[in-house]
Amino acid sequence: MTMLALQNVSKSFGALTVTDDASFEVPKGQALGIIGPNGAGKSTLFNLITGNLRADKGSIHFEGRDVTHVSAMERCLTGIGRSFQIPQPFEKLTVYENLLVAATHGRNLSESDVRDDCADILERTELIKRANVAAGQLSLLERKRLELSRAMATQPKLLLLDEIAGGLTEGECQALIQTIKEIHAQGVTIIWIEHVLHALTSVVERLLVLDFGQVIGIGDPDEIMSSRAVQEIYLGIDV
Amino acid sequence: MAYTVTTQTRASRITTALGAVLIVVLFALPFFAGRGTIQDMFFILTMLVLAQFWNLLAGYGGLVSIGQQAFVGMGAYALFGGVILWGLDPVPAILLAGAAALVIAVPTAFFAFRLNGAYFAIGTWVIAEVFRLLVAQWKTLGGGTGTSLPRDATRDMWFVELIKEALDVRSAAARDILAYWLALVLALVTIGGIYWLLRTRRGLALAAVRDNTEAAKSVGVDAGRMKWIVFLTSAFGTGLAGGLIYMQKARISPDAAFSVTDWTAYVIFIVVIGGIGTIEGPIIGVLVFFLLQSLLADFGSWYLLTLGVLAIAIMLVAPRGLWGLLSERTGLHLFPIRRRLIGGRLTSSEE
Amino acid sequence: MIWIDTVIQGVLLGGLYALFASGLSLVFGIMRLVNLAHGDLIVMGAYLILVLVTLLGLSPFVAVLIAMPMMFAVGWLLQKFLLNRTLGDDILPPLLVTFGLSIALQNALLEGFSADSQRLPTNALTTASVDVGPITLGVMPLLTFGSAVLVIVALNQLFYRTELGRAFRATSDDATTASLMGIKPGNIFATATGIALVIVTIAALYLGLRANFDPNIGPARLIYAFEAVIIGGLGSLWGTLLGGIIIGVAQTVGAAINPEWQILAGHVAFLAVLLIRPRGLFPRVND
Amino acid sequence: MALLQTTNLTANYGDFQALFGVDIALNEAETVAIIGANGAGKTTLMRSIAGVLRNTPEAVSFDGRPIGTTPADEIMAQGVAMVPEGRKLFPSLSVEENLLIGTYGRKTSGHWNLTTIYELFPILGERRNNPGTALSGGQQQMVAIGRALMSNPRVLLCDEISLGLAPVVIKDIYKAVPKIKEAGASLIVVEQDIAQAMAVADRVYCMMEGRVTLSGTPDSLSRDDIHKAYFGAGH
Repeated sequence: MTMLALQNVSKSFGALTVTDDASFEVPKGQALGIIGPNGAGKSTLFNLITGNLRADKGSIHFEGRDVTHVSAMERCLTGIGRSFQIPQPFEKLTVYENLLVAATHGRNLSESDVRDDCADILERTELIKRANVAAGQLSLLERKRLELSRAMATQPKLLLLDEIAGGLTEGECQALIQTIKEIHAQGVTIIWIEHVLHALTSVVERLLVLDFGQVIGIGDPDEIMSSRAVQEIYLGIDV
Repeated sequence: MAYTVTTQTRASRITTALGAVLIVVLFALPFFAGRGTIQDMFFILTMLVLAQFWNLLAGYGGLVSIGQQAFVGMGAYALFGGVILWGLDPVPAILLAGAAALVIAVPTAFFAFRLNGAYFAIGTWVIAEVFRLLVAQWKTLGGGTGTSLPRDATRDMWFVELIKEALDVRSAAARDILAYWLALVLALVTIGGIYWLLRTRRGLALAAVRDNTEAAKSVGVDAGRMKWIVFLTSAFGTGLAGGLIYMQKARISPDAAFSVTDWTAYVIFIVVIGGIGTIEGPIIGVLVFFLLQSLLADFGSWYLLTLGVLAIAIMLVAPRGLWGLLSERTGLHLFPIRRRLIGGRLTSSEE
Repeated sequence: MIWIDTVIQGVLLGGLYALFASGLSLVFGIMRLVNLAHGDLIVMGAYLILVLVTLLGLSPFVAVLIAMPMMFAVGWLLQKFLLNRTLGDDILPPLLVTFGLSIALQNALLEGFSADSQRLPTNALTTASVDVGPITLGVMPLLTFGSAVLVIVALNQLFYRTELGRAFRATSDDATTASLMGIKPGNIFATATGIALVIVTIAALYLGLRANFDPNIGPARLIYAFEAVIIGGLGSLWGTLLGGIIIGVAQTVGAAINPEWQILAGHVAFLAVLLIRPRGLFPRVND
Repeated sequence: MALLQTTNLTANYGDFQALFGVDIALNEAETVAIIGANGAGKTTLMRSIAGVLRNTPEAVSFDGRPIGTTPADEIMAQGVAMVPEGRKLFPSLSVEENLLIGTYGRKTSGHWNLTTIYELFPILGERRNNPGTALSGGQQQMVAIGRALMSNPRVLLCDEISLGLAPVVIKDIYKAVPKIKEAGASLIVVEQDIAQAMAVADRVYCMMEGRVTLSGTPDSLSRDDIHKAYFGAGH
């Protein structure tokens, strides 16, 4: 069953086309990685899927329903959860309250209904000891974990992760990969943008390459990584 | 072990206890205080209500309005209209004042929400001016020169006779005491209501929208609806306060009831000086404001000049206001809204 | 015929409102700052001219030339040492600081000049009128309108023909990148506010010549200016002139129907535009 | 004494440390490349040198003077110009105005002026009156380079000038680098595109996670070394 389908989606800012006729599908339960150089339009593609931006052309279907013109808030309620590339915690709220907002509003439940769920997520993402600390005081790793936790608190069917491993040490990165693997193992569909390639390839089943807003390739991670297009994009072209 | 959530702190338990004592003292005040004190307290309490609602709007909702005088004025005029035209008793007419403010808040929001940030601020001001000019056309209520509450309406007001007998005072003093008690109830309900709102999941959403609107939308918060809720709530409360203030004054004119200085500038200064975005801030602010007014009352415009300069200085030096400075140093919160998760794997951790 | 006369008077009145608004528009266009003390600064300008006229026995038209550099300095210092400190993502500090400034300024003027209304001395020229066909036009309104057009032409020249204008636009686009070009954004902002106050001084001249003024009339001028800016579209100077004209015509037409409706009609015109075109008539593309 | 150097340079965004004691040097008439993956701290390094981020006075020195706390506009006036990441053209300015604004803080006669910039990038001459943002990515990059050159800088900082450009366009842009060197500027070129950077540089620094992990001349570094310094061990 198809979880998410993009058909000929385009988005421009003035003269600059940042998403150019993108089409692809993500089956339910799959983890898809998205790679591409800086400025390739990866985050824009995410914003189009989550509804933080609206597509100029094309359509986006989620679980068979056309969500092209649905707001970010409603898409969250239908089961699309996201993390932001630059962590965007609610700084004055505590870690627990950050999750509470997501859990109560993202699922329309009362605080007491979701208390144990939130605590459970915080245990899994190893933030439980920091539950009562204001999010503004967290370290980078903790902020990344909070991004992940908050997205999880909406109980998404589709989880979008935007460069969640960037800027972490190798050990921190491994711990985070483990957490993401566990979430994936529970059947959550994942789309993950990442520059830390070994983190990405250790989780995803399929890889999509984006350049100039266009889908250059999509398929088996090993094949994609050894393709000439990716070699050129990542290691440069010979003059 | 299961998790539980609490918002209480030791300070808040002490506050609750002291607050209960304070409330009893305040209710009992007319039994031992003079008429001047009662009038001062009425002024402090009504300004506190206006300040709490502006703070809800700007400090929590991010909606910086300079048009709160629209709701004070409309509320006041609705009360006068209800009393003069329909023969209502002034006391229940206060509810009419709130309702009228709520009614005009809908078109106001419809226009003002089309403007962002600073333009929203002046937009609300323009709309308040429109209401002032429209009300000035209302000839049965005195047009531009205004009118007074009919003598028999104020004389026969609910509870006045009761208070006269119980406290053995003249009817003018009894009306002041009645107004004071109503203001006290309004202030307590306002503070309690706002505190309650902030502790619900809507209050949490409000804080989330204030911290980061985009992220809030992405976790399912309806940011647009939060704006409406906050705007309408604060219009309703401001209208009630407006009705009450003019019930006590018993005389109204469009220029006074829609005064930007009296009903918005003062209120903004109170909140900024005390500390925006907290319940404690306006309480501190209104006390400082009253103190300054008493000290500088004889110096005319120097008083407002000082207030303006003080507000500028606070905004630049201590943008979280006096209460912000204090709570930053001491970690003190009299009205804690922060939920703390306890139990489970947190049992061993320090409180 | 009377209606044509009314409309023309309204257009000319619009020139005055455009003068009130140009400074506001300039400052907003460059640094996204809405100065709530703008109206009070106009009134302050009028008092400054009055003081110069009284002390030095000058004609208001000469006094304004002395007042202009003084007001430039006031604007420059105000921006550099006070308002620059409030710029940022949070809209509260600039709003509250300029609102505090507005109240402080009003009351400082009250303290200095009392609440009595004042007027700049007029002479034969300023009370004269000319006949254009069947319509009689006051010299003063014509001068006002001409000055408004001149101010806008001059501002456009400054913006699009000079190095300073380039720096204004570049800083407005992206202050950090502008600093990589050797531009000091803080000084650019100070200069912009200085220029805005020069325009304010011109507006003050006509304010004081055409009608009485007192320390409390600033906020109403701010509102007219604000309405003109919003109607015209943020950042468009010609749009601001048109916005001023729309307010002016609405007011004179309103007043012709019922004198009490003058101000109200202007506000209603503003709300109508807001309803139909919330971004104004000539919105800037990249806002 | 190097023309420009950083000494134990650190940088933080809030509590996030982006640079950990970075030491790099640029000599007169030299071109230095700084390579590394996204998030390695390259752009932070450039912003620190250009004065957008403040440091301790001695963390950055230019021509023997400490400039670590000097504001960006004064550093530019001393002769350090930057081509910022993402081009950052001014949308309200035409192509020619974008170039002219490059001289605002430093008017030094030298090789570069409107005429020579239009010789370097002829397409800009043709489109001089267009808004800068109406150009293609490659042309915008040319404007950004031209804008920085207009002040005849002694040091030119180029931050990811190949970013988001097609290979053929990148080649075009890089053709200008030797001419810029010839006209007398020293360059620091920040690149993700290793091949490009190696081709023009006299020396290379590789950065990872806020630290310099490798440096040397292009010939002395094997592709394997770079691969390791770039992605970290283990991949």
